[in-house]
Amino acid sequence: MRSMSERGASLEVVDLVTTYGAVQALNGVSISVPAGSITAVLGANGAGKSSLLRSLSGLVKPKSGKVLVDGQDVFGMAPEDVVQRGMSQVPEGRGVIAELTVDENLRLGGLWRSDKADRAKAVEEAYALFPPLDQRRKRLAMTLSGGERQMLALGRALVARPRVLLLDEPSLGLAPRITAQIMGLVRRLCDETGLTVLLVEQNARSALSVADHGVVLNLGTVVASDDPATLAADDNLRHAYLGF
Amino acid sequence: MDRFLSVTISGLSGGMIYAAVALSLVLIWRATRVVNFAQGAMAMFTTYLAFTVLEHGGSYWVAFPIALLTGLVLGAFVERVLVRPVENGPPLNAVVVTLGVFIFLQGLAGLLFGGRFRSFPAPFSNKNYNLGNVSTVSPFEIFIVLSVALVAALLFALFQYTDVGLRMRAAAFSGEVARMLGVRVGRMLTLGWALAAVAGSLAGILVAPSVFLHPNNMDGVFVFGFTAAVIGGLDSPVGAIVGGLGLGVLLSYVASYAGGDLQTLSALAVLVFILMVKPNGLFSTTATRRV
Amino acid sequence: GGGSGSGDGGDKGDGASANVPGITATTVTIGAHYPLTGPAAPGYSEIGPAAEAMYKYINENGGVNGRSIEFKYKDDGYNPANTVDVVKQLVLQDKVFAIVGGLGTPTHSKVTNYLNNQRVPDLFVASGARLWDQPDKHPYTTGWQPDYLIEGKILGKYVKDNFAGKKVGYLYQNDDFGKDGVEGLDSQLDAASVVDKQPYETSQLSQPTGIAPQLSALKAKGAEVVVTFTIPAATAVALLTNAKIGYKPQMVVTNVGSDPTTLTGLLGKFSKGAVGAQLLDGIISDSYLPLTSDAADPWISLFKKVHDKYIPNLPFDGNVEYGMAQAITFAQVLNGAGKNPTRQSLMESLEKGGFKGPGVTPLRFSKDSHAGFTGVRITKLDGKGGARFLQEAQVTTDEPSGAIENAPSDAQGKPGDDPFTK
Amino acid sequence: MADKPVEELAHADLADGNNVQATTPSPVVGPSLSRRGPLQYTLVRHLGLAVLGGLALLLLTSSVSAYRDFQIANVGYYVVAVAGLTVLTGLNGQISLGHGALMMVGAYTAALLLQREDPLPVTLVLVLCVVTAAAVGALVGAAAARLRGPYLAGATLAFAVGLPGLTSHYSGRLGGDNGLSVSTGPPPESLGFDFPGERWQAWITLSAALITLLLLANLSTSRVGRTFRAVRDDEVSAELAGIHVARTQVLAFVVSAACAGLAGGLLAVVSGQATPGAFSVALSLSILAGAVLGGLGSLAGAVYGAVALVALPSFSSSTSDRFDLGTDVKSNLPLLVYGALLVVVMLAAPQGLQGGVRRLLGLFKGRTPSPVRNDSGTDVSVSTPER
Amino acid sequence: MTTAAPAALRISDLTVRFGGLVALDDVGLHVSPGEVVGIIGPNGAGKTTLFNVVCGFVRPTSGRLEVQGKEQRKLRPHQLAGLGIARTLQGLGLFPHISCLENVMVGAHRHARAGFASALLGLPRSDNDERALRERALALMDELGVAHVAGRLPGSLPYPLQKRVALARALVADPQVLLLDEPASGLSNAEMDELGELIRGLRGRMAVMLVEHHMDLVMAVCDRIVVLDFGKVIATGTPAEVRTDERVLAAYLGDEVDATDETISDAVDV
Ligand SMILES: Nc1ncnc2c1ncn2[C@@H]1O[C@H](COP(=O)(O)OP(=O)(O)OP(=O)(O)O)[C@@H](O)[C@H]1O
Ligand SMILES: Nc1ncnc2c1ncn2[C@@H]1O[C@H](COP(=O)(O)OP(=O)(O)OP(=O)(O)O)[C@@H](O)[C@H]1O
Ligand SMILES: [Mg+2]
Ligand SMILES: [Mg+2]
Repeated sequence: MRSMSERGASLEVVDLVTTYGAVQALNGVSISVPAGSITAVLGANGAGKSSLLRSLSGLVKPKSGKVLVDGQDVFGMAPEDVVQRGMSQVPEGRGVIAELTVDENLRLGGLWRSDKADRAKAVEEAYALFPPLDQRRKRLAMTLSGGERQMLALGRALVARPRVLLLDEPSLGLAPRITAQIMGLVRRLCDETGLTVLLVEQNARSALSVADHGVVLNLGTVVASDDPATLAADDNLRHAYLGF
Repeated sequence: MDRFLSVTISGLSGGMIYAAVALSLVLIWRATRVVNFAQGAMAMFTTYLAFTVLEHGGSYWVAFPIALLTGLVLGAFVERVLVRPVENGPPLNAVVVTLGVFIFLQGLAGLLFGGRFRSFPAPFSNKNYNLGNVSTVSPFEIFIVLSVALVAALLFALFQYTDVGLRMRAAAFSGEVARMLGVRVGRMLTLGWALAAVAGSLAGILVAPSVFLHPNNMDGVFVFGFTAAVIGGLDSPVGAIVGGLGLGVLLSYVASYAGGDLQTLSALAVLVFILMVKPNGLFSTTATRRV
Repeated sequence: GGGSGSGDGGDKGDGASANVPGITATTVTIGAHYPLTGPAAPGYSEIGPAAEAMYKYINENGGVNGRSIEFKYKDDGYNPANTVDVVKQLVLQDKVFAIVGGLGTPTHSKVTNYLNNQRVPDLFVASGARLWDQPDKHPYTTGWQPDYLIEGKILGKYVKDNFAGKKVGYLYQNDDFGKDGVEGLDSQLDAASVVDKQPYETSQLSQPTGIAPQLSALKAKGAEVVVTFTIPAATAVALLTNAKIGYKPQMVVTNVGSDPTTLTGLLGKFSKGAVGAQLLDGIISDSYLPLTSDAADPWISLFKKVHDKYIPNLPFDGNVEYGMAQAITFAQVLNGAGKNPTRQSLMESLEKGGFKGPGVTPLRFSKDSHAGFTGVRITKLDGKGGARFLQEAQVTTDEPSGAIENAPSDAQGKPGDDPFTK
Repeated sequence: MADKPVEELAHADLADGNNVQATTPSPVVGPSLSRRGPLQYTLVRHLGLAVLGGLALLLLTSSVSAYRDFQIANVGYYVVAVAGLTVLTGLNGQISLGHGALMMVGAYTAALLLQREDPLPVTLVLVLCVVTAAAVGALVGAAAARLRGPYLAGATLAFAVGLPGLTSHYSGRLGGDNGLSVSTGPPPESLGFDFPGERWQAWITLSAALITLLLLANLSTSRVGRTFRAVRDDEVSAELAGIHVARTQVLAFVVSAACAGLAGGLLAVVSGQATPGAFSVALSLSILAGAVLGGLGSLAGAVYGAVALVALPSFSSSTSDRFDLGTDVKSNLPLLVYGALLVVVMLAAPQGLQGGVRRLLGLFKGRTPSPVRNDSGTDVSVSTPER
Repeated sequence: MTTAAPAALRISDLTVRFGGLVALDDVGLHVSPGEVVGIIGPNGAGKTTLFNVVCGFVRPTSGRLEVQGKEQRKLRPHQLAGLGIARTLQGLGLFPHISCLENVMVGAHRHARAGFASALLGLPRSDNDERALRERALALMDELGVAHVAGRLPGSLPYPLQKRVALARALVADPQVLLLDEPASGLSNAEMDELGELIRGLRGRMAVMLVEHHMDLVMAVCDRIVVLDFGKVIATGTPAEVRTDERVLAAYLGDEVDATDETISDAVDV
């Protein structure tokens, strides 16, 4: 699906601290995601998962720490610059631009890239991936169903041809079959193109099923970091943080 | 019949001015979701700058681009320095800031250029051509129509067909999502204001020969320009043109056949009527999903 | 520095000047309100500075009875609510001796009751409405300029006498100014000769279409003489519209809207080449003051001197002349109020009358009349920004039926008649 | 909890989301549950405050000069107008650029009634101002309920521009551009022979302002106020909760218009006139500016805003009076300073003056902007985009 | 389908078109009092649209809607509360700028008695009313375990708590029919279990219509399930019946149902 020249990049997070006023959302988080692999970030509600992704992508200014994409520090960069370093985010809860059409939303994803021909190609690939979108190209995104919007958000992130993809609860509101497909797709992209993925999921089970590595957050701190099977087998962890 | 024709024609050429103001408001609305109450005052101010050039012996064709250029700079400046800090606050804060700018610019213009009426030249003759014994349009009016139509067409194309236009709209609708997609939202907002101010300046320099130049010369034009924009649908440049022309003709008919005192009331009546039928203006997209 | 009087209305009887608001041993403080900003400001905003300049000149010549005149004028933006505010501020806070030259009918009519209740002299309201001449009801209020009815009558008679048999149309502002003027015109002209009367709104002037509909209508009706009660901007718009639609009637324009300097300024750069001051050629108008273009007139040269000294940045036009001429009349009235003027003695001085100043028609203040000038003199504009008088000054009364008579020829005074205008 | 009512006044009517209380976790239970005795009644608390305020104002008005009293009288009717608008815009989320025209309705009502041979008592006249303006407000509100954001702004602006046109169309009755003069007679004799008229006027407008604030405070702490806020925040959810959105919006408009009508009547009484020139678009815009400057949605803010509307222009003109400047500069400097002040206040105090006061009060509470998830799932602080 | 008591909600022959798109195609279903009915189907199948028709947000192109046996022709959303219907939205739909307690109190407004006049005058009648609403709201919030956040703004709360507040706002009206649109999205498995408990507790008290993509939850709490695909009802039946329906598996479930039984170690090898 993508040329091999655009290899995935490794993501390195060191001691990241993020606060909202008095609320400490991230308390020195360190995570390392090797290029071409999937790391699942798990944790209860309010653990700081979304805050982690938002801090990485620049939507929230982190207080201190380091964020390295392929060794390049993107800490504290504006989101528009982070995107250009090859790291894209699918925000929690869809984040499509309701007043634009499906097609415009998708095209936006690739606008920052200079390769026009490939941009168009990437949009068509997204349509191929999500047929419901293909049938609704000219419709305003606000008329889409919840699941269709989620597809649009995902498709749009892929149009950017990111090297690192930050997924915040991609299965939110998706039918089980689509969820399975998407997980499969993410896995395939990693395997085939070397995409690097940081995957936040409520649904720990399905996240761990595709991930190469798992990290558990609680109150803004990493409380566990291991391979999926070990995490899933840890009863304490499961009861305390993963809820299954 | 003569009279009807000439009333219609003068309504259309006046309407073109409203269209230009409406266009500038539509642009700012599309670009930043702010209604710029300072638009008229900004146009007035740049027209004064053009006037100063003329005073110092400059030619109209030097003054004209200078007005548009300073409009560009002024628009960018106001957005960057004054509106930017309140853009993320409650929406009405930006409105009050633009009100402040509006009052400030009127004061500044009075202070720098004096309060009195100034005449402002038209670049072409304003004597009507005669068709038989019907007096029709003047070369200057043709110039008005052409220049506003050109600017409108360019801006429409910019928004609808170019990447920059798409970026600008994305930035306006949802700044945060747009940034996440690599759009330099700040720049887009500034660009939107700058372009809008150019359209506004165009209106200012085109209307000045008819209403003279003074610190309040755009007040009335602004109000009807805003009305036109709302009638057309604030999101639609085409709507701005149609709204402007329609309003111009209407006002001309009312002044001619019913009396000038009914002009504002009839504008109100038409506005209310149209909004009752189409609450988001004539050219709005109606497909909205609420849940 | 203001007055030292404590209570308001503390000017009963002939008490010492120390107790009179606005009066000190060396100064007399007076006030006024004008639109200095806002849509009504152009032109009118020059009057205050011009009057102030003349007061400064008078003060330099020793003032009036040894006191210098301090003139505080404030901006009301032509908003009557603001007028009430600034006038109260002048009376209560600045403790002015009198209000002199407050401008505007809608504005000033809202403070006359207050000023009369407070017994504050309210002289020379800058408006040609007929409201100010009611000595019974408003003993402290007076007009100054001729009212629009009188002007309409004299213009109407001129048209009737000189354009007999021609079709006449009116263009007038849809308010008291225009309507009073029309009443005056109608009292003189045969109804049959008047083919159309077109009112316009001032709000139209700020729209691109302007008053073209009205002029198209007059043209369609075939009016050969168009008499206008228009403000200068409307006159200019009318002239330009006529040029645009190829309409060439004889224009007869009220004094308010015919100041050549203002009009030349408005028409000057209007359009490349073609138009400009020459559009003014042949316009009939009227005036009660000397013509600003008449450099030989001693008053005009005095005004010009004062203008060049104090307010060189303002154009030397009818508004400036208006403010200066009013200032001179006030100085004369104050002079007549004695060494220790009181509000009462000021009004008495006024009602004694007999003032001769720049005016070319007589100022006829008396116990029964607070009207001021009661006549005008017909003028004709040339195409070079100048004008000349056509015939003798005429006076008439407020009654539509009142006869129009020639004014006495000695109505005008000379600079230097008063010590302070040397 | 003795200081509770005072805090309530400071936070006026618990107006808006971003107030300190709402973000602080503690006081779960509203005031009246925890209170015993007479203070548990809203009316008692608010009335008590109004009486205290009235006494303070009595002292104030009696100790200043006549001109200051006149300015205070002006503040009084501005308070009424701004408070009414803040209910509409702050609590209910509808913008109006047409309140100047609604004030005009009140002013002309007052003028026409007071012009009659045997005029009605002023109080009754003011009540009738409220009634007529409310009726007009119902009409405008019914149209407005269909409109949102800038469309509403445009329509109400056209209303503000259009309505004064009526006066020249019916110039016989309404006096055209010159409008109508109003005379309200001297203060009652019982106050003494030389009781300043300005102080009497201040008393009239301040009483009206206190009553207005009292009623609006009652309203906004009640279920009706909550309904207003719910509609402002999310129309769809409000409908689902059984709220008739359009009717609520009309109601808010009527309440607000009634205030505007009262303010207009008071203006007519204070400045002795009803004139189209006094009710220009500029008035509508400055009332809105007052509401935003003070802090939208807060009644205390309405008071600050009204004071600012009187004080800022007066301040800027007296400042520029102090210098000996050229004519053009002298006439225009106040305008320039006023415009600049509007911008500066907005930049310095985005939550309005009331927000500034709150911030001072809550300095140690560490108030943070509260994130709010909107429909598209992105976080926005404080404002939801206009729809 | 001929029962003595009328269905809490009955929909027949319902069709909704948006331009060329058929969102609902001749749909018929009913919910009996006290019954929990699940509506499932792929994304875009028309589930939310179905709710929107019931709530009066969308006018059907054709079809019939009955509430408690009475046909509703021109239903407007604000009438729902009066008809005893409450709904949660697919998003959250909380009022962002008022406290959680007030959010819930808004839901209880149908129980209020005092009118505009007593509110304006601040009469004790209005105070009493407020107190009653507040007590009612707090009681329910307590029941749902959110009483401790009553004074906070919704936006400052974790998502699941916000969802509960939204649910409390719907429940506080004491509805006879409750429409839940994806109440479990964004919840962890444990929280989902709690939600399941809660919904089960509602069974018998009111009719519930549940749109959800989390099959464990749907299977666990529903008496009956209706499956939509491309706007058509493709299956109805008990959870057990639906779970094994060929068409449902193909259109919607994929192999998710099996996956619920898989252990993680199995899944990792996929
Ligand atoms: N903009 C904000 N301002 C203040 N506090 C915030 C903000 N965003 C998040 N928080 C708080 O920070 C903490 C972490 O929130 P975050 O959204 O990162 O959690 P999460 O793990 O993504 O939870 P969820 O599963 O609900 O998405 C929570 O306590 C939350 O209330
Ligand atoms: N107002 C509208 N205009 C146009 N199309 C619409 C509108 N509302 C819904 N649709 C379309 O109707 C279809 C059904 O939408 P609906 O929201 O009911 O789906 P859903 O079953 O709730 O899906 P999801 O599980 O993804 O939330 C979708 O394809 C959607 O795009
Ligand atoms: Mg999250
Ligand atoms: Mg849905």
